[in-house]
Amino acid sequence: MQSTWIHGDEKHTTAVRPGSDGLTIDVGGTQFRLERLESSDPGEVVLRNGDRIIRAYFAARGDERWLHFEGRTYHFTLERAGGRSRGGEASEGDLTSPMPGKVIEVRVEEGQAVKSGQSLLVIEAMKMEYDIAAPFDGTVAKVHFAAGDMVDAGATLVEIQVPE
Amino acid sequence: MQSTWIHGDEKHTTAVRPGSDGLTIDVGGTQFRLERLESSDPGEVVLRNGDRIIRAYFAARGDERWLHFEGRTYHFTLERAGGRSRGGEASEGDLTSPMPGKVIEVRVEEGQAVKSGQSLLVIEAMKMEYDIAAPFDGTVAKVHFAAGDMVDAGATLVEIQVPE
Amino acid sequence: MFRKVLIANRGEIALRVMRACRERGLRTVAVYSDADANAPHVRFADEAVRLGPAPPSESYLKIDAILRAAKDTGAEAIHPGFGFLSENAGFAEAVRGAGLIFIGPSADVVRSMGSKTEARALMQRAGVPVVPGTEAGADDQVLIAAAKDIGYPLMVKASAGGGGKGMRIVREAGALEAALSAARREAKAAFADDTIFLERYVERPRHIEFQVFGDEHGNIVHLFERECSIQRRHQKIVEETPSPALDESLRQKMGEAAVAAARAVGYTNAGTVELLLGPDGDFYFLEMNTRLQVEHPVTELATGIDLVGWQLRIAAGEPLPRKQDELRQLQHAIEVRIYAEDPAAGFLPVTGTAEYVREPKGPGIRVDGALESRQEIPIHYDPMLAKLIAWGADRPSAIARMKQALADYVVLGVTTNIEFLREVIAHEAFAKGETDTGFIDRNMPSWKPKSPAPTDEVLLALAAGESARKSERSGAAGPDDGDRFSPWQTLGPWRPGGAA
Amino acid sequence: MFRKVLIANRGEIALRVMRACRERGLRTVAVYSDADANAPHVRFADEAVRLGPAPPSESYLKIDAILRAAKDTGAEAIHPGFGFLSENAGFAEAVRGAGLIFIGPSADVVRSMGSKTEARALMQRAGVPVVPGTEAGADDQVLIAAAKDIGYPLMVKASAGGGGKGMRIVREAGALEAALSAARREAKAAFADDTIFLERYVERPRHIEFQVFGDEHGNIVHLFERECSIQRRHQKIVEETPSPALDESLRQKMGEAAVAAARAVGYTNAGTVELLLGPDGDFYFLEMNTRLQVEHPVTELATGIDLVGWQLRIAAGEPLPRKQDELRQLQHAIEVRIYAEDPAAGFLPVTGTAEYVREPKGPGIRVDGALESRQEIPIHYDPMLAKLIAWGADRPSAIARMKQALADYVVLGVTTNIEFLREVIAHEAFAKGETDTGFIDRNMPSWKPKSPAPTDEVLLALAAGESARKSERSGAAGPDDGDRFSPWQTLGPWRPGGAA
Repeated sequence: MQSTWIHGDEKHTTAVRPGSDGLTIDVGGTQFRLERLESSDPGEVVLRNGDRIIRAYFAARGDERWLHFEGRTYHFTLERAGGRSRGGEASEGDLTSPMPGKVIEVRVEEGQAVKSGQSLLVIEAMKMEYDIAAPFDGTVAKVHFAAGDMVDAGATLVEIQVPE
Repeated sequence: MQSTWIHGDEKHTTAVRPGSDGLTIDVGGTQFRLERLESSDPGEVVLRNGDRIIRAYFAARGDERWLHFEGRTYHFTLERAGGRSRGGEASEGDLTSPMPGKVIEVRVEEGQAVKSGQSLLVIEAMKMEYDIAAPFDGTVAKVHFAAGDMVDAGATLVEIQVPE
Repeated sequence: MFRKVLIANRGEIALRVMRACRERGLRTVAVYSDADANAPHVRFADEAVRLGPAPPSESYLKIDAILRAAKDTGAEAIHPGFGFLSENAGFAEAVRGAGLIFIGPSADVVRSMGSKTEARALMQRAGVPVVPGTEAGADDQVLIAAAKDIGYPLMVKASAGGGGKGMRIVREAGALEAALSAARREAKAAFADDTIFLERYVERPRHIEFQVFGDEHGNIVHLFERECSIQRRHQKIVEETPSPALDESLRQKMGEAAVAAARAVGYTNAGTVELLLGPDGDFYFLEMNTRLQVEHPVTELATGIDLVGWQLRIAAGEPLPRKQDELRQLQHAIEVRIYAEDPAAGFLPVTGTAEYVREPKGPGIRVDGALESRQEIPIHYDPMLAKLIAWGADRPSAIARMKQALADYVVLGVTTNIEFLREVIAHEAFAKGETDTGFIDRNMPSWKPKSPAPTDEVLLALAAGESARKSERSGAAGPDDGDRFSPWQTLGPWRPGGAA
Repeated sequence: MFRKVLIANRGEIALRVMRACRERGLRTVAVYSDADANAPHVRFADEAVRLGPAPPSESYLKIDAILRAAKDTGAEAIHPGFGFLSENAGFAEAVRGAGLIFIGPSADVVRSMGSKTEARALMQRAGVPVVPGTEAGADDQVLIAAAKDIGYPLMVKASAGGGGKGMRIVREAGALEAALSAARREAKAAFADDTIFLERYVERPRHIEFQVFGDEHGNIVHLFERECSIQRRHQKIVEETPSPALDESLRQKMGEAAVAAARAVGYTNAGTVELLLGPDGDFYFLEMNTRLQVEHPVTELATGIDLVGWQLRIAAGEPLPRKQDELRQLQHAIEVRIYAEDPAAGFLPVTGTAEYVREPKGPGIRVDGALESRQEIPIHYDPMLAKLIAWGADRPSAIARMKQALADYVVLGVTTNIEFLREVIAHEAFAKGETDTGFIDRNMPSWKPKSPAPTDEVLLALAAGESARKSERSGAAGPDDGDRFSPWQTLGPWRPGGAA
């Protein structure tokens, strides 16, 4: 079973060939012969590679995968045949709402030039106000909400044109 | 779904009728309308009966069922259609080995009358000697093992005739 | 003692209170909103009563519904936990009015301490030092004038506020007006009350609070301090005791002030006196929390005292189990708060589903949590997922255990502050005890998670996990899984069990 | 300090030692038999090496294989845990001979304390009181003669014995010969050595042991007592500290005797001096265990000291972290041992599969275990499944917590002593502290589990569990389980999650 994984802006390909007494996994051209250890914890992935024990924790949702190993959590997205993958990142130019909430104030208008870190709008959620700032310099191409609007997590709030 | 359960020497019958928003369970002729609460613990059984919360833990093996409720563990055996059920209790007259081990000494012979509590044979397991005593008065009908024999857990060691 | 207790709360604190009740053979009644119909605190209780829809205003804040639930189930006492109605004087009054026991102080105490300005005045009369500042209720012009005397930096605070809501630091006169309006707007939204006031802002202060306890026989003791200086957005995320900043004499002075504060209002049951400690050793009364504190476990582990157990006994009219000189700090304990939030994006709360959760365990580790695998994080409530507490014979061993426990804490599917907390605890400034409220801004500005490229071992585990998932979804069962019921039965080659 | 530790053991103690290593950043190496290929201690380690087939003689007792594993993995130190090779002088010698650090005392100390008779002689010279009795090695005629002087009741004990193996109580001369032959037979089977001896049997005695620690700089301290009097088949099942039988002066006398015993043999690292305490307050040296004790957690919780952590530091040559006057009993702790055994059938060990396991949790509760759902109990090893420890500010609160924790401890599919232990802890004689070694024979003779007829609620849960099982086996998935990987996905209506 071959899969391609998107991690940040890198891609990694793995191929698994299960055998009777273990499995062979190909990572970036290198082959590993591994043994699986049974666990009563369904999220636990334990592999033996020679003497070395690899213990990790795994979860999936849609095309997203999470893997916890040695205190760090890695997030991957499974690349679909078409190359398009559900639940992928928003394109660099869009500013999405990190949380559901209510727009209190819009501080920019379309066509306006903004500097990185400049406050674009204020969202209220869980009784706190959150300042949504521009992640980079650019020009406001579109503002999708007005003060008073409710926004969902992940909703695109503002589109910013990045100067070429 | 109707089931008959053997608990000790009693029998209990339950019938379950799942509904859209809960389930109806018949216990000994009484009908209960219950709601199931979802749990991330696959062995946990939580029911709401009005305000009352019933939280129990459930496991099964073959025809055996275990249920833990309010600090007590109950053991049931599912009665099969034929009435016969796998893994049922041994008949009162047989004395089975409670554990795998080695017979060290046989202290009775066939035909001999024994009193409740009298030592019948000695089994060694885990480097300890265990005295197998008669659970009731009777006559030794058959001795299945001799000193030096290995015995499995549940193997019938001695058959004792109970005086009618 | 009463025999049945209703817990007017949810999540980990509801579980914590229920455990204390069960140890004493007391029956427990849970209340819940529609968002919590299957929540851990509901499944853990002996009885459970629905309050209403998810929003707190329609469920956990509905006094009449809670009293009806108590009446219907025959509960004799109500524990408010923290948050929600725990510091609502009207609730304490209504509970007692209904002939039930309120596990907390009197309504009058809750009311007077609920207003920062009244509390401040009370403390001044009791001789407890307070931070220079203005009375509340003045309009902006008056405040702007007063600001000149107080001097900068100063803080704008909401009179009814708490947990940083409606708080603003102002460093020069120019920024004052904008801050006043923002603070009033937040205060109105949060508390339907836009009364604000000003007070001096102490640079590099520490937040030191003292746990106090009073009984109905006039006895009052303190159970030493908790340092809660490490905060983000004015909310605590790391708490510990003993505080690395206190020596014995300062500890005694502050403890006496805390007891004096409690005595001044005739305090009963559990409370916390929050003090601001300056680098010079001067300290000021901040506020008094008239309830159990989120961070109470560190005091339990450091002193060996079961604080919730004491709450129950005192509410039943018993005298304090110990005198001041019978209380000691025995060990060092640290707590961190696990939040569903994104520390790399201004600590914004996040929602979503925790697909998989695994709590750390072992000697010196305690987890107070109500988070389970496959659990959705409801947007309606505080995004705190759990509290992780580590303790040991001394501060270094508590820190070592906390580091490892945070590395072992697995929450997949939703962003948390676990990795951030690990770096806080591992920071040398933390090891040195340099834990004033500026810790995070100074030591971890614009923090981002290191996201190293996955190693071969990470990719091997990912591939193996994915292939197990595939065989699971194709429903392949392991050879001898025959007639056994097991949730893991369909995991294919992943048959568990310690022995072959 | 060394950087990689091999743990020459299995089960919960291997996990316990690995946790202590990980807190200090030390890498861990597990060893395992074929029966443990997937065991928790293997999955928890950084590296794991197979020793051989299931029987201990072919795996956990194979010194050469263990040393090879250490060499292959580059481990610098070996922790023996308890049982297996932990009190094998040859092993301690071989480890050091291979240039590795043995985390325990010197081989000479292990050897001399390993022989009850040599230990007894040593202690007599050191002025530590011993029980009147015979030397070992005498033949039956000599023993029968000596029995007259010692008087009845007396005990027949195996020279190489321990844990009650080869022990017999004889109450009158007539029964002596039979007891001698049985004891020799058991001793030979257990230790390939049928040397036995006699000693006076103290009526209603208490088993009081003191935890001692020595470093390589000549310092020796004790960490107070553990009372382990409640035993079945001469094996401990309940341990606690402080002992309800000791007052300060007796505690000090016994502590000094324990330190004298350790000093007499130049003891290093962790050890335990077992003493027999009579109702009259007289006490006698029983034996010294030259290793970590199964019940070490109660001392950790009562004193706040991490005993395994101290073992590692002392093995690395560090001095004892604390002096005697810096050690105190801070809290009360009780441990019970959970066994796969049938208390209603002479506490016979049972084997089988633990289909479902759920450990209790909460404040004041610690579980040291390696038992998981779907785990087979291997017949080859000690049938102890886990240790449950409860602690609190005083004995009554520790007891209350233990009662509740035992009620919450779920092990389905295999018979355990959990219900029996619950009745022990709940017994009024236990509450009164009347815990001599006769406790069980006197208070719970021929105990049988109450097996009440199932209530309606039990049958409702049974029926609901069965119907969930059926829908699980028919593979019905919950509506919105669509694309989510989850072990619970096939549980049909049983979708988890705190929020709807």
